[in-house]
Amino acid sequence: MSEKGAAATVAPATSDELQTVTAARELADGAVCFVGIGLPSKAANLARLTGSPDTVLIYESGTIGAKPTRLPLSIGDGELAETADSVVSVPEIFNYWLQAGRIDVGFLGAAQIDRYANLNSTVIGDYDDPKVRLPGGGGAPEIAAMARELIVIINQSTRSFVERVDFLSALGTGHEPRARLGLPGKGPRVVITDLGVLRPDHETGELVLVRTHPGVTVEQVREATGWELRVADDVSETDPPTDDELRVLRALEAAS
Amino acid sequence: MSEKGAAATVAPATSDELQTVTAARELADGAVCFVGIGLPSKAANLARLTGSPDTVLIYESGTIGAKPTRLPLSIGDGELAETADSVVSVPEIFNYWLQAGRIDVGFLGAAQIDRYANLNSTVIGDYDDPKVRLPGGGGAPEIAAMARELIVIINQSTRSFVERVDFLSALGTGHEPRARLGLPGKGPRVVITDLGVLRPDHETGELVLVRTHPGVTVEQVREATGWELRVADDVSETDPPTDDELRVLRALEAAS
Amino acid sequence: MAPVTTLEQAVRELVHDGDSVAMEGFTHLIPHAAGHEIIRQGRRELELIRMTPDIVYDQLIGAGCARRLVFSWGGNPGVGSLRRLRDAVEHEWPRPLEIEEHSHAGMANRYVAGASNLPFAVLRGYVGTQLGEQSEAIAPIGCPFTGETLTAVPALRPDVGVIHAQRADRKGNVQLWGILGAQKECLLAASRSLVTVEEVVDELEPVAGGIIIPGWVLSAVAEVPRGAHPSYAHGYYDRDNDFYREWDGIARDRERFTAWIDEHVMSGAAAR
Amino acid sequence: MAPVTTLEQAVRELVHDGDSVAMEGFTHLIPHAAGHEIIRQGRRELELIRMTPDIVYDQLIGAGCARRLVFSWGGNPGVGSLRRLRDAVEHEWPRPLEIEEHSHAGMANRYVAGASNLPFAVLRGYVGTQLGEQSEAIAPIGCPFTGETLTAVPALRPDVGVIHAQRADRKGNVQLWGILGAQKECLLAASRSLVTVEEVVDELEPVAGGIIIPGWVLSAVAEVPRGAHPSYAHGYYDRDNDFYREWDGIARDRERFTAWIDEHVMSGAAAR
Repeated sequence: MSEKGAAATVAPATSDELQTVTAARELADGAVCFVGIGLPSKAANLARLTGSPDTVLIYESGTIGAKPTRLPLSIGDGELAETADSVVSVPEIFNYWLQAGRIDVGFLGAAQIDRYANLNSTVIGDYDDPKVRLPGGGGAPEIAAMARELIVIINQSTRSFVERVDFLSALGTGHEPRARLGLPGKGPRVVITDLGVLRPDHETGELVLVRTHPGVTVEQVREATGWELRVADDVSETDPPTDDELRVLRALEAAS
Repeated sequence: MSEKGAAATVAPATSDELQTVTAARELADGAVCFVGIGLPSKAANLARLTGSPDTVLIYESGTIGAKPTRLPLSIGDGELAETADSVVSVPEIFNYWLQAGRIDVGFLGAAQIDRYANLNSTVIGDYDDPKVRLPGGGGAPEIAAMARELIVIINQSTRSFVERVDFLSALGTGHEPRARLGLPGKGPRVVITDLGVLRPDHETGELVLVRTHPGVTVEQVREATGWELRVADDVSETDPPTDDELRVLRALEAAS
Repeated sequence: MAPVTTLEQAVRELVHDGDSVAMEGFTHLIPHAAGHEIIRQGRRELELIRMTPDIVYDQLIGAGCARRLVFSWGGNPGVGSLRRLRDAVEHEWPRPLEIEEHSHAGMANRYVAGASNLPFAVLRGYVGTQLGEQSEAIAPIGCPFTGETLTAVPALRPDVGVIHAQRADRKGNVQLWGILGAQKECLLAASRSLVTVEEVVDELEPVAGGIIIPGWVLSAVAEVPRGAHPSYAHGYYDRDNDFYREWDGIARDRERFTAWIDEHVMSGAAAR
Repeated sequence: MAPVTTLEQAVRELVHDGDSVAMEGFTHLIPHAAGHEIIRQGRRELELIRMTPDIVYDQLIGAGCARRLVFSWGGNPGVGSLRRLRDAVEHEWPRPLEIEEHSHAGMANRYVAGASNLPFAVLRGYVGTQLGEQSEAIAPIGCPFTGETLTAVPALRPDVGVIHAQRADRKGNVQLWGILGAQKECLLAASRSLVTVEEVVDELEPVAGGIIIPGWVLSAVAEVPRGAHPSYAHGYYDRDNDFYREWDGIARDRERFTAWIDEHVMSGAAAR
């Protein structure tokens, strides 16, 4: 899709764009994605408009197979209903679609994450006397439990990457609790931050740094992590977004 | 609506028509009726087209506010969907509408009835080795339980009016079981047969003959009853169908 | 994306001897053609699941395909009995038929539970009846908050769900409208699913009161014009009420029934 | 038949101090005008119920109408925090706010149970989270058939349910389309119900993807053009994304918020 001679006009990727492109690349074509608004919505649409045209986007507002041409600000924008294959009620989307195990990939963000990718989007501080009252779990508790796998997108700092989350809003990779609770999915498959990419160790579920974004050192990632970060033997560098990826992404954003 | 000079052309009512007209007269205007196919559907539509234009017809096929111009043979005829205010799924009609207690009047038929208007539409003989396997309860168990009141329409003979039903498919007037089971409705308010009209005693729930159809004697009704029938002190006679009622009813049937 | 294939191929791949098969359509859109194909392919020992068995199951039962029937109302709507169903229950012809009987509300909620991946559904159901005495699939359940006792029924999770719909597009997205019954729930509750449609079109034009079931949750879609006959397809053809009345005579007699099946089903050309 | 009346009259008759009030609309069709009328009439001690509190509840909370909030996601969609909600929870301004927190799936199923006249709903929900520790409205329940443990939540039965819809006819039959959220369930779960609509028309033309809620289950219908603003009404006007962004600044400051309410709500003319 790159136009001849136009390449030079594409500005370098911002950190947000890099995360979005990295997330989009994680989606196999045909994957059924349960997406939230913001970066997940951008990433899933980018995937749909680049290499993975059969990516199915489901929003918790009840739109199945939405194909928005501009990015919605809210999860229930009219654009989603207009372009969807089907619009169903919110009870139905959670019961017949998410709970039924029809979702391949869920996207989640959070305010805090621990080494097993347990997520907190509820409160900072004590639940009954919070320092910061966050919006809350919304769809996350069941998305984390019922999607086959999850992509977590979160900015990395010692405030967000913590030894222990203040509140457990959505379950992470823990094999033991997942098995004990009889959950069908494996939880987070990848955590994409503004610094790099982490994946769970297959045995323990602990997050391991496997990639750094261009210009980021492993040391920087360690310093932005509130626990002693495990690092893969062969940390690679994220391929920067291609001009095509950036053009499609920016066109999506410009239309909003 | 009677046309001048046309009265003489109206043929006398058949027994079926008399039952239908009698049932239609039991409906207050604005009543929300859960109707089955056949006589109940005829009666509710007759009511809607004569004195009670705001009668709401709900069929268990999911049509709410159906206003058919011809009588459906089956409960899911296209005519019902085309003329309905709303068509919902079968799970919804049973959960959000019947179970939720939004039905004023349910209509039920049966193969057998006892003195407390308990109904059998399941088997004649033993359940595991039936003499006659009847179609079964269908919607009746929950209609009997959840509608505010019921109109039962059944032909009267010692085969149908029995001391004890072979199978309890739908609960009758019994105060004790209704209270014990916490049911909201009072059960059958009236039983309309081809011979007359019975209503439950307010105290005991036992059916009492209150009206005979024209030309039927109380003795005939007693003989067609498989238990010692209670008879009201002042048994009246059913007003025969008016010419208007018969014309509307026959027009409905002719259109089918 | 659901492969758009032939009915013969779809039934061969999806329906096996011994399967539990749910074919839904509440009076409307009953998948008769799919039932005939199952008879033609000689499937046996099926557990048939359907709220209203209707003619389609009368035929499957009479043809000896079924070991068991799960249902809530087994009559010929507006006409009377299902003669083959009765003969199987009353006289074990052509073979004994085990039955599991529910109310409509119970069956509808069992599909909802299946579509929702829950092991059971809760309703105010069966109260004051003897249905619970006949089945282990009806149990009391207490509310953990109020202590009130309600009724639980197990989820239906058929091996195969079959419905008929008006249209599909080439990706196998299915569109149906008019009376919707429990069709969507039936498909979503099943492990495998087959939808026959009146026609496959390039584009599914929106229809008021219509729903779309995405192709990617379905196993197969097959174009079968008039595939619901003698039931009807809203917007395509009316219910063949005369056939429903005639069926009473055909099904009343074992030989006449068998001759009808031979002529209209086994020959490959169902009465249309 | 639901009486078609004025918003002022409907709120006066249906919403009382101390009531539990559920106002639904999932991003789409949020009944903002009805919320403003409740503020204007000075209702107090309300239990507010809503999956996504959004600006409408930020305003009701900031105006001191609420004693308690039942919710599942309390943010400003696409923007960030609900500042008045946070100020009430974090600093008890203008008064303490008790909260009961659920997941979306839990709230949606609670409405379904309420609409179905069941005391509780069952879901695979909240597992592995700490939400259950915070609320008595989340309890384990065993399947009577498989023994499996699931989660039960109590039905929502609000005193009043409020939604906004596109149209009603003169009998009070209500039509809405686009994203439907849990609006129907909210109305049907409530003891009393109010629907504001963009317009009252003679005839409800069928709309693809639309549903109709019969007037006879509703308590009141009121015509309030732009009654969802800054949310949107599919087919009428778009979401006012700029206002959602601006709200963050308005709501961040107690005085600015109060001035805004005085100017745009108490004056009787909401910003449209």
